[in-house]
Amino acid sequence: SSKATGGDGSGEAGAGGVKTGDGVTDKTIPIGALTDRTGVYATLGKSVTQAQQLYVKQTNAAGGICGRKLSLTVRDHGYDPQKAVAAYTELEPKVLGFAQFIGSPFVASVDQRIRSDKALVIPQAWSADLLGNPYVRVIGSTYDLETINAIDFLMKEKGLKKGDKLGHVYFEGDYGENAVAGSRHMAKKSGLTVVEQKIKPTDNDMSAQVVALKKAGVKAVVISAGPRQAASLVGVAAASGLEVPVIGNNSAYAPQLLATQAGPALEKMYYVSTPSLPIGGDAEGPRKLAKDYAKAYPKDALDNGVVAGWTATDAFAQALKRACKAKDLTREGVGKALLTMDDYDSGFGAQTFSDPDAPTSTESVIIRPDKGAKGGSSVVREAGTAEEAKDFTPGKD
Amino acid sequence: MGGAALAVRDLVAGYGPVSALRDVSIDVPEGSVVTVLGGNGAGKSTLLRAISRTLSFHGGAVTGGTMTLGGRPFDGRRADRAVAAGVSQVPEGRQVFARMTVEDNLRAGALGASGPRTAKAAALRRVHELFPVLAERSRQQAGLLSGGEQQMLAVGRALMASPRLLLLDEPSLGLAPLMAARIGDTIREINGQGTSVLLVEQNAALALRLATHAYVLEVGEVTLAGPAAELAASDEVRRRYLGVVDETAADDASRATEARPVLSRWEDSR
Amino acid sequence: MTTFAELLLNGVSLGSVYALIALGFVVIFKATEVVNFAHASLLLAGGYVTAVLHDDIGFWPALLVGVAGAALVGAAIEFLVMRRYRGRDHSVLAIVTIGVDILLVTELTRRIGTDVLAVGDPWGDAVLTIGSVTIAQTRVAALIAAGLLITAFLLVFRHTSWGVAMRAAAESAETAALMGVRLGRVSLGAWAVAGGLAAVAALFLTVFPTPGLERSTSLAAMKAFPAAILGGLDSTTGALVGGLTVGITESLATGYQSDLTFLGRGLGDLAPYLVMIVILLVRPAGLFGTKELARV
Amino acid sequence: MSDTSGTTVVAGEGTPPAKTVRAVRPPGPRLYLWIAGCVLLLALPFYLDRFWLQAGLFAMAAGIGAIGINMLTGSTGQLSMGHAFFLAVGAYGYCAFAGDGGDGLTGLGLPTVVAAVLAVALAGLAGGLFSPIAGRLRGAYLGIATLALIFIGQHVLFNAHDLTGGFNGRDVPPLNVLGFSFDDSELVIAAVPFGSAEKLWYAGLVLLAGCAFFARGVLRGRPGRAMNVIRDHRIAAGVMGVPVARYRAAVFVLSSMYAGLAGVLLALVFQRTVPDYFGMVLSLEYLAMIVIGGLGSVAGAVIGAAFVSLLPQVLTRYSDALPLVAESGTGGVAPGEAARYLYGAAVVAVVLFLPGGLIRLVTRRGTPSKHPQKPTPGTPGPSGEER
Amino acid sequence: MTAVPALEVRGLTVRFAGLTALDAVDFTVAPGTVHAVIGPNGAGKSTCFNVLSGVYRAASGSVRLGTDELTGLPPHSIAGLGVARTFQNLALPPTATVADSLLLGRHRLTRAGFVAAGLRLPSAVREERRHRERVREIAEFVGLKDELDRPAGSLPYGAQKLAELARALCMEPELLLLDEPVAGMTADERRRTAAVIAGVRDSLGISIVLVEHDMGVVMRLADTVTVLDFGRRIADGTPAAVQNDPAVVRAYLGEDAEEAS
Ligand SMILES: Nc1ncnc2c1ncn2[C@@H]1O[C@H](COP(=O)(O)OP(=O)(O)OP(=O)(O)O)[C@@H](O)[C@H]1O
Ligand SMILES: Nc1ncnc2c1ncn2[C@@H]1O[C@H](COP(=O)(O)OP(=O)(O)OP(=O)(O)O)[C@@H](O)[C@H]1O
Ligand SMILES: [Mg+2]
Ligand SMILES: [Mg+2]
Repeated sequence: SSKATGGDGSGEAGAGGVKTGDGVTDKTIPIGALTDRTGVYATLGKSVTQAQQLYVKQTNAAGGICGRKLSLTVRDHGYDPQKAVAAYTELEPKVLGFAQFIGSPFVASVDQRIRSDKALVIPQAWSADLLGNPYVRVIGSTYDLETINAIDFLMKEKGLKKGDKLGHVYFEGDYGENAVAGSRHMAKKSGLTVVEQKIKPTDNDMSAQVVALKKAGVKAVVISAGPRQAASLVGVAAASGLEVPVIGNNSAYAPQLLATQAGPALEKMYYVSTPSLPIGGDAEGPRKLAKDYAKAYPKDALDNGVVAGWTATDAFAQALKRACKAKDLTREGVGKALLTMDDYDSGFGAQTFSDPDAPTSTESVIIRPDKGAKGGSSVVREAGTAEEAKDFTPGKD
Repeated sequence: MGGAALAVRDLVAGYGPVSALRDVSIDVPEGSVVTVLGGNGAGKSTLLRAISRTLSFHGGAVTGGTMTLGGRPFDGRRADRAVAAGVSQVPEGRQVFARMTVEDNLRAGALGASGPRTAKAAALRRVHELFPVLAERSRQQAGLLSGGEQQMLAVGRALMASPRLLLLDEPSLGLAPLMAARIGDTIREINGQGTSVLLVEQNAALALRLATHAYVLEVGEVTLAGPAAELAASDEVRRRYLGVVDETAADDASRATEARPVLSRWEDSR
Repeated sequence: MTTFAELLLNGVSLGSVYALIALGFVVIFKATEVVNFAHASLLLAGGYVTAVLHDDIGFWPALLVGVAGAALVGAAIEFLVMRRYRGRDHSVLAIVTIGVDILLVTELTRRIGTDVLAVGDPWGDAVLTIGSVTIAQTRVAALIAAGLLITAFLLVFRHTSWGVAMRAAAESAETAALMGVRLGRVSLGAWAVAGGLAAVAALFLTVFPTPGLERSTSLAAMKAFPAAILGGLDSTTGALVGGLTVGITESLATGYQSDLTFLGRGLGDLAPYLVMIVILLVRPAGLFGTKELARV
Repeated sequence: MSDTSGTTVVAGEGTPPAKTVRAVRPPGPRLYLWIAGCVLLLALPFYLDRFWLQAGLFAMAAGIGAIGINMLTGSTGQLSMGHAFFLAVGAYGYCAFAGDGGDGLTGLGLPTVVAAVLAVALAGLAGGLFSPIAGRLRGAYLGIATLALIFIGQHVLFNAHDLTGGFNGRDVPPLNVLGFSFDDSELVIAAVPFGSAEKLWYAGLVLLAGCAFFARGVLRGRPGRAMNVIRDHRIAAGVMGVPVARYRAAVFVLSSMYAGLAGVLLALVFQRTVPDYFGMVLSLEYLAMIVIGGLGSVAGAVIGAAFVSLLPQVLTRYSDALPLVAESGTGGVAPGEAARYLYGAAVVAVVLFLPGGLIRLVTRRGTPSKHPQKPTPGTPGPSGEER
Repeated sequence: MTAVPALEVRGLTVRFAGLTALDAVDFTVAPGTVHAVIGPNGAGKSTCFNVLSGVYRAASGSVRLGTDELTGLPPHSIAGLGVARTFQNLALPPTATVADSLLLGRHRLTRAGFVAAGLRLPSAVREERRHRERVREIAEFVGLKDELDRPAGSLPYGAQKLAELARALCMEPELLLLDEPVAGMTADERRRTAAVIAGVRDSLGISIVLVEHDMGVVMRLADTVTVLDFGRRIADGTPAAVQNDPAVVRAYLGEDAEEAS
């Protein structure tokens, strides 16, 4: 039988005396990407995937890593658990690791297998539930931390104070519920009352929510939902006289919104808490990426998904480079190399990989929609970590 | 409105592998009543469906022969064309629109008619006159009518189109004797106004009384044809379609029972 | 109290949009007895055409073209797909519409990509203030449009032969053909009309309070299911009443979710279905639907 | 023999719900075909890699669920769009019964086989609770009413955190039959490492075969005849002595139990249950399965299940090689999109051009006219009455 | 031979919105006789059957079969008491084979449930075999033996009517309700069907209630006749007496009734 066990080549020394295995040959380093191009996270999936493809292209053009070319195999699961698990099953034996995996429930569903397969997975989901598996590494702060930092911003700069009511509109699911954990923590620490409004990704009209928040008398609102919901919320709030600052998580904003009716209101009262510098930033990294991406994909918008995709691939590549130095391109080798990365910065913010149980950063940047800026946003508060976030262990609220 | 002559020549039709009509030729002269007799499965309904172009709905098709209506070729392919040409049919088994009201059923009957509004109103009045119960029940769902009432509705509906050629498939099915006689009168009256009628009817006595010409169809072929009175006098037709006289019926019944295996009672063996 | 009034008004306005979507379902069901799962893609198609064109030719012409375009798509579905089916089973046709929906939604979302397209409507984010209660002008427009269209269809169905032909064709194709009904035309017409209605509904789904048309806009079509059913699948009045019921239920369940936490949060989507179940238990054919016949 | 195997994927025989009296066949080429098919199915785990085995297992689970929904929708004429709910009840029920509470979620820690049986029973119970509605409604109304189950299900799955684990779902304890564990602990047979997929493959085959066998018996026997007449003529059914509402409810329960079993098997394959899976799309897929395979037929359900659950996976796997696929960034068709187009087109094409379902390709029996020569007048016929 | 119970209908009244379909109707069917119910269209004959078989609820009145009260029972319970019927408009699933339709008639006499049928328990297999045998006998009796394997929908109308009759016989009824059994048949076929009905009465000794517009058949078969008009009983008696009743002639037969049959 073809499946009969024999030497599978793992751990053998290959070209340049580098230990290889897990699909890595003398010519290529295969990396997987489990994305969503046709489901609910298609917007994110497209940006992330294209950024990653761009990265791989550029890296290979510059000679590759460790004398080998990177090859990115993309599978679109359309946010369908069955397809996602199938795609993981298909790619896992062929790739060294995954630079992309969208949908934290799906990552969770193969959690056990990732532990035994030992392949590095970088999910494009920032839920604290993903922490704790040494092979699943979330890059940037998790939603709860992001939310804590956001509320910290509201309190420090937008007049939210102890005893106030804070509205929180959030998606059902990993993202929203993890974010709410952050505001609950903040409420406890800072004496706020959280007025929760749970919604579904299919809800596009936030009128009823605004009425409810108005009734509760909130002084500020956090939104952990999609860009549409944020735009609707801000638009309705502005129109119906609920004039309070609104802040969203990273995923709750897309520059495309500026062209819609809600544009002016967004510019006036909306802020976003994000783990990385916006792609429109002035620093060199963002500027170059923005230029290259716009050149490669002239039709597509620059959004934070591009940053996320780029950063993930870059972190993976850095780990590969270190593993190459240690002459071990196996999964274990990459895993070990990753743990040594405590000073990594892709140009979008510093990350520390040395603690496998923690997110690589606790910092958030606060940005605001800005029609004038490239990428549609500009920074209002530089990267920083709220006091309350420091004694907070993500996922252990 | 006036009638139209129908001439069917060498019609061949069937349902997939099942052949139902073989070389059937039939003439319905302008302004006449022609009846087709035949046992179950003889192909009478198939003939009418072939004329009204509804065979395809039963998985059947015409595979040969020609038809003319009023002298012009009548080989249009769709049922609505046939209706537009003035052919209207009372389908076998009533087929009222069960969930629509009686009123709407009648309106549906007038859909294919091209006449002015007033003509339709007049048609409706006539139908109501003919079948007062339809006026009484105009807001009732047709499916809730009694069997005979549905039959009246089916006939009334066909009359709404003021056709030139009326095809009737067992119009007296399930009607009380009095009402069957009234249908007979109606057919005569419509015909009197010029409409040609092709009548398929199990009540052969009634049919032969109404018709000028008659055909007997057996297993897909015309076996007898001629003036209605002549056929009514023939032994074959008398025995098979008109029924024997009452006195022998009882014998007949008892003879038949003797002839067939008697059904024993079911004794549950448990 | 004003909160309640505001939620109620909000529900009514939201419900009018659902009613428009439900009306599209109802038209196709009335004419063909098919539950149309492709309605979502018709919505998206209508909205897309309007959104893409408004910059160049202005809002009203764009809307007109959008309505026509969606009607064309609807007609094309009927002509290219539905008409080709030779069997009689309506549930099979419902499955076909699922396939069609997959095709169309994939194509449209590919075109829309990651964009959020504004439709350039004249109402903007203006609101109408009645006492202490505010309502978006777009929603007032939706309410008026839904009211007008539904009344219009009610009259058309009742007083023109088209309505009779449609119901006749739905009940029995053969007998309808015997009445001279042109079956192809009737169902083509129904699909085209449903398409046009979807485009109008899409307009109101993509204007203020929502930011614009984007790939998931079509998901709102799901809300029209309980609306159409609880009103009665073959009733235009039912579509209106059903739409409003769903809108109000959703709005109240959302607005008072803090008081209903024992049921879990996020009841807004579930509540209309619960109301629907209760209504169906009492009236198995919906509020205005034609009752099942029970005679032999 | 032909009756005992449910591996109808290779079945050469039609499964008319209505049994025709048939002479005993002499063992012919058909028998050898059967044997070859069975041997092939048994040998596959030695050759296929995990991806294909897993895909096959998904198909088997879908087959079980589809058989169940086909009994309900195809044979009894009761449309259900809420089947995903019962799959969820089965999957989560199994986890809750078998789980040991180690992950902080409610778990009774029962032996896994007992848990599986109880999960199936629980799904049946859930179906039974719905019977006031299942017994009263018909057609599209019932279909959309059952849609409510999906929304209720999703709501519970996301909110009853202690039981379901919320959005992230919960781990599925591996099946353990008399000490033999269907987990990833490796067992080597003929030099082939047997992981969970390989082991479950056989469990899946046995379950599917058993389910198909049972369903065939039901459909060809007394209950099947009663179900068909309920579909075709409800009032006549009552007059013939069939308690219509009770039967409808019973079939609903039975098909829920099939769905529950499918859910258990799916859970075992997934190794973790997540709520997103049990949504409306899944329900619609099950409907598509039976329509594509052939309404009312057991073999049709299995074939349809294989088609619907394998096609997207195959298309995704080979998406890069599909026609029309363009380079990323050119605005052309992405591989995933191409796969969706093909899937949608396949659904439309199969239904349009094979109105009786894929089963028609397999069976060559004469097609009885679908059209009543004399449709029952007055009372709406089969199509009118049931929708 | 267990005694067949008598059927007693007393004061039966059925109302639909704004319409009294049956108005205090009384009649008695003596055991083992053929009792005809005739009347104009819409007189309430089928409605009466619908009440007897449990499809409709009566507003008031009672229907007793022996000691059992039928009003208020659901259709399947009434079937369980041995009441079988045919339908004025065919109610035969068109795609099922004749054999299956007849076996369905055996539903009340068989036991196999889901589990027994699914697992093919020996009891179920045995039961199936026994009842198929009986179905064959009955098919032979009505003359459908050769059509058993055909889908019912492909049979000519007359044969389908016979199949319905056979299906009712398969229920081994004690009371058989026939709603226009010979409608749509030629004279020849009518005669044959009438013979079958007479054969049923003679060989099984069960009671038969017959609704029919064909006066020839009614006269031949009926022992007693009840005439309804607008839901009221207008006459009751022997066929000969009823046929000459002026009220019946006026309301139902018309002056030239002889010719019509
Ligand atoms: N839908 C069908 N599919 C297959 N065969 C059919 C179909 N309809 C009719 N037939 C066959 O065609 C032949 C002619 O049938 P048709 O209905 O025309 O007879 P008919 O003379 O109208 O009989 P009846 O007196 O019963 O109405 C019969 O043998 C019948 O079995
Ligand atoms: N479910 C119902 N709803 C409303 N009216 C009904 C219903 N069932 C019967 N009717 C009416 O009751 C009256 C009696 O109907 P029934 O069917 O008993 O007549 P019938 O004597 O059998 O007539 P036919 O000889 O025409 O079959 C009819 O006028 C009919 O329209
Ligand atoms: Mg006929
Ligand atoms: Mg009657």
